[in-house]
Amino acid sequence: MISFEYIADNIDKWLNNTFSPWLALTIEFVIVGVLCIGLFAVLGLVLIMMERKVSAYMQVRLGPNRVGPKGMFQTVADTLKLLVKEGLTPAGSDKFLFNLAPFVVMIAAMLVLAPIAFAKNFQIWDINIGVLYVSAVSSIGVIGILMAGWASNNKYSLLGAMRSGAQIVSYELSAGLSILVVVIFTGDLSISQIIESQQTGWWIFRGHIPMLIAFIIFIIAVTAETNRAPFDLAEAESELTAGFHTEYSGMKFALFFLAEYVNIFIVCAIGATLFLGGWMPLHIGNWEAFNSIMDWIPSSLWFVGKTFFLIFVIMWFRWTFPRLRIDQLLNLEWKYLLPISMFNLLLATLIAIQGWYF
Amino acid sequence: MFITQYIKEVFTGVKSLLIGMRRTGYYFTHHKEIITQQYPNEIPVMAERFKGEVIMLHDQNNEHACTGCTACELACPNATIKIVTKFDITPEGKKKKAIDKFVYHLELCTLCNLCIEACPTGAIKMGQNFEHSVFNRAELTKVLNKPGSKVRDDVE
Amino acid sequence: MMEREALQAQITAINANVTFEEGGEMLNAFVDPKECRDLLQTLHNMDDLAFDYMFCLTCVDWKTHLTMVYHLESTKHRHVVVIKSKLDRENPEIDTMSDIWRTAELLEREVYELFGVRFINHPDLRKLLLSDEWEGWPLRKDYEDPINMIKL
Amino acid sequence: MLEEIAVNDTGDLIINVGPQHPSTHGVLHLIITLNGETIKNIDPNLGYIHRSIEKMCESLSYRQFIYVTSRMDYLSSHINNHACALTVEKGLQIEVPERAQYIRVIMDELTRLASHQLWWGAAAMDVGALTPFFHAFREREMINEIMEETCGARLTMNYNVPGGVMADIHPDFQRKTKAFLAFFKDKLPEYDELVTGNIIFQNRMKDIGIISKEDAISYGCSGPTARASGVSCDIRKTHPYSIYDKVQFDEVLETTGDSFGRYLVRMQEMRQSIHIIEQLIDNIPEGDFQAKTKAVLKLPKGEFYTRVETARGELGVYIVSEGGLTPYRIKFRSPGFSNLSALNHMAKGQKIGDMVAIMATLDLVIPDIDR
Repeated sequence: MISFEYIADNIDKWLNNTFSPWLALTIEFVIVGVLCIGLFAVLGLVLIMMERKVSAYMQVRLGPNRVGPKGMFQTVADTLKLLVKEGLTPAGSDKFLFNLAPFVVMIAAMLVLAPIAFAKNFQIWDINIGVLYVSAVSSIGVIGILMAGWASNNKYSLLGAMRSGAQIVSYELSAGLSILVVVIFTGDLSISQIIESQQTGWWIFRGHIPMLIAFIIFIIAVTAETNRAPFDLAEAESELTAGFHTEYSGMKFALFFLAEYVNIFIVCAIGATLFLGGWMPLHIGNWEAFNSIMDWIPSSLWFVGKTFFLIFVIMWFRWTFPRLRIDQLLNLEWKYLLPISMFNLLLATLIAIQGWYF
Repeated sequence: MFITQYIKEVFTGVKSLLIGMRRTGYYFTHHKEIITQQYPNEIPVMAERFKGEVIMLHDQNNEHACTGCTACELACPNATIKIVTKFDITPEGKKKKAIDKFVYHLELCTLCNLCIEACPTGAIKMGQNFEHSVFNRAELTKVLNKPGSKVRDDVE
Repeated sequence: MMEREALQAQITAINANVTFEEGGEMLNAFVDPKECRDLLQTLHNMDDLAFDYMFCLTCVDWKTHLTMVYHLESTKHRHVVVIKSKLDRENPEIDTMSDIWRTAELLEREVYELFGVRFINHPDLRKLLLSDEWEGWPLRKDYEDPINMIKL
Repeated sequence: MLEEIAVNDTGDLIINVGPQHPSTHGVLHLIITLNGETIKNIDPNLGYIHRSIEKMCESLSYRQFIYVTSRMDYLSSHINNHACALTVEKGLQIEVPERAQYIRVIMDELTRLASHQLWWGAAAMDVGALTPFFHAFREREMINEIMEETCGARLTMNYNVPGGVMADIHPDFQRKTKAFLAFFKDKLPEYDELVTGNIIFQNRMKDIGIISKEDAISYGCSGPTARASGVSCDIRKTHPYSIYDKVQFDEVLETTGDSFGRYLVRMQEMRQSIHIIEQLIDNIPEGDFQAKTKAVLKLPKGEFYTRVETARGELGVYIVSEGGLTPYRIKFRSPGFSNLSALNHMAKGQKIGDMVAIMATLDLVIPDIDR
C-alpha cells in the first residue's frame, strides 16, 4: 500500500544513494521547506473557503458561488487581488518593524509545524520534547502582533496589540496545563510516543472526566490564543476597526490573514494529536476485527478528518457567540479556566497514579 | 455555598452557549432555509406600485396625455421636472401652447410620488425599473416624451 | 394634571410680569429673558408643578427679534407648558438652563450656532454641527448662503 | 516617531471614533479621552450629514415638506411622515377618515418592528456576534416587501399625505401581514435562544451604561432608552394620537436602566407591536383612505406641536406658521439627539467595548441626530 511513509523513505534512500550525505540532507531541507510553504498556501485557500461557507450556511445565505464551480476559486481570486494591491507603509511608522512583523508572525506559525505527525511515521522532526517545543514556540507569534501594533503608529493598532499580548500570555497557562494532563497519562513528551500510546483508544475516551475537562479547556484556550471570536479582541472590528492590522494592506495584510488560519490549523492539529489520537485510527480496546477495519482507512485521512472537525468547531464558536470584553476575558482565564485546570491536573495525576483509566 | 454557586454558574453559562450553538447548527444543516436571491441571475419582480422612476405613457400612435400644464413641476419638491413649452399652430391658424420637452432629472428625484398625484390627466406614472446606474451623470437627465410625439386629441 | 387656568394662576403667582398668549393647544407664557432662568428654576423645583422634562428647546427668528421657546412637561403630573422669551436680535443673550435640565446643554449649543444666541454660564459653548470657522447664523431669516444649495 | 500617541498633558489617550467607524452606524464622530481602556470623556462632534432639513422645509409647501422627513430617521420614516401629516391636519382641522387612521397605525407598528429587528441584528453585531444580523434581515425583508407592495417603496415610503394616506392598501396587504406575523412569532424565540440567553451577551450588557430615572428625565431621554430606567414616557399612552387610545397594549417598563434593560424593553416592544397589529389588521373599516383637501394648503397663523413615538423615542414636530404657503419655522425634536447627549454620562468610567455596547442599545440613527 502506498503511504506517505513509503514515499518519504524511498526519496530519502534515493537521495542518500545518489548524493553525498551532506548534499542529500540539504536537498531534503529544501524539499521540506517547499512542502511547508505549499501546505500554507493550500491551507489558506481551503480554510478561508471553508470559513466563508460555514458562516454563510449559519447565516441563511449561500456564500461565494460565482468564481469557479460552486465558488471554489473565490479565495484564489481574492489572493490575486491582494497580490496586486499596493502595500502601504504609513508615514510616521517604524518602517523596519512594520514590514518585519507579518513575517515574524508567519515564521512563528511555520516553526510549530515541525513536530506535527501528518500520517503514520510522516513527521518533519520527531523531537523528543515535542509538546514542550510546541507550547514554547506557539507563543512567539504574539511578538509579531505586538510589533505590528507598535510600529503602525496608530492608536487602534496599539490598543489591539496590547490586548493581544495580555490575552495570549494568560491563555498560554491553561493551554499548557491541559496539555500537561495528556503528558501525565502518557508519561512522554514526544508527539510520536503520545500517538503510539493511543493505540488501544483515544485519550478523550480513555482518560475519564479529567481528560474531557482538559479537552474543553484546551479548545477554549487555543481559540483565545489564535485571536478567534469570541476572543478576537485584538482585532475587534466594532471597537478597534481592525486592531493590530488596521494599517496593513495588500500582501502584508494577507500574511496576517494567512497566519491566523495556519495557526488555527496547527492548534487543531495539536488538539487532534493529543486528545483524538492524531493519525491513529479509532481503536476500541481489543476488538480485533473492528480495529483492523479501521486500519484500512489511511492514517493521513484520520489526521485530516480530526483536525478539520476541530477547525469546524472553532468556526462554529465564531459564528455563534458575541465577543467578550477585555476584563471579562481575563476574568474567564484567571477565575475559571486556571483554577479548574489546576484542580483537573491534580485529579488527573491521582487517576494516572492509581491506574484508574482504561 | 460558594463552590456549588461556582459550579452552577459554570454549568448555566455553558448551557446557554450550547443553546446558541444548537440554533446556528440547525441552520448549518438545514439549507432549505436559505433565502438568498442571486440577483443578476434571478431578476426580482417589483411590485405594481413600486416607485422606480417617472415615465410618460405613450400609446401606439406615439401620443401621450401631457398638456404641459406644469402641475407636476410645481408639485415637485426638488425641481426634478422641467417642462419646456412651444407654440403649435392649430389648423384654424391660432397659436396653441404645447409641450416641447418633458425634462426629468432622475439624479434629483426622491421618488416621492407627488408629481403623479398632481397630474390632472394621468400622463405620467411610476415605472418599475430599479437599475439606474450609469457611467455618466448626464445620462440621468432624460426627456420623457418620445421624439415626434404629440398630445392625444381627447385630452384637455 | 393641572388645568390650563390653574397653571396660568400658578405661574402668575411666581412671576407677575409673565404675559400669556390666547389660543394654541398648549399654554404659552412670555417672560423677560432676565427673569427667565428664575422662572424655569422655580417651575422645575416646585412640587405641584415639577416640570422635570424639557422635551424641546428651540428659537424662532421673527426678523425684529428672536424668541427662545422652551417646551416643558412634568413626568409626574403630565401637564405641559411653553415658556417663551423675546431676545434682542443684535445682542441675544440668555442664561443657560443646562444645569437645570442636562439635555439643554447640547440643544443650547445647537441654538447657539444656528441662531447666534449666547447662553451665559453655559459650560461648553462651542459649535456642534458646523465647522469652527463657519460664519453667520444659518437659521436666521436674513442668512445668505453663498453656495445656496437649498434654494430651488 | 510615537510622540503623537501621548497627546495631552495628563497622559491620557485621545482617540477619534468615527466619522468612519464600524460601530457608529453612520458618520458620527466621537472624540474619546481614554485612560488605558477606561473612558474618561466622550465629546460628540456632529454635523457630518447635516442637511439643514429645518431650513429646507421653510421653502417647501405643506404637501412637499413631508417627504423630507423620511430622510431624518430613515428607519421609522413612516412614523416621521405620520407626525408631519398630523401637524398639518391639526392646523387645518382636517378630519382624517377612520380607515386611513387604521392603515397609518398598522404601518407605524410595522415600521417599528422593522426598526427593532434591524436594531437587534446591529446590536448583536456590535458586541461581536455576526450571525443574528442576517437572521434579523430575513424577517425585515418580509416587512419591506409588504411596504413595497402597498406604498411603492421599501424604506422612504412617503405614504402619508395631509388628510390620509396616498393610496389604498394593496389587496394582499392583510393576508401578507398576517402571514408575516405568524412567521415572526415563530422566529422570536430564536432571537432569545441566539442572543438574549447567551451568557457572554448578558455579561456584556448587564450593569453597563446605567442611567438613573432622574438622570434619564433630565437628559431628555425618551423611548426605550428612558423606559429601561423606569420613566413612563410612551407618547402612545401619555398623549395618545390617531387611534392609539382604542387599542390595547402595555407600556414596557424596566427598572435597571442598564444596556440589558434597554435590550429587554425593545424585545418586549416587538411583542407589543405584534399585539397591536393583530387587533387592527382584521378590523380595518371601510371608507375613504384620504379626506378631501384643498389643492393648496395654507396653515392658519399660529403654532402647532405634535408629539409621536417613533422606534427610538419621542419625535416632536413644531411648526410656526405665518399663514403663508410654507412653514415660517419648523423644528424637529429628534429622539436620537437627546439620547446621544446621555452617552457621555452613561459611558464614563467604562471600557471601550462597553461604549460600543451602550451605543448599540441607544439605537442611534445618525441622520436623525444631525437632521
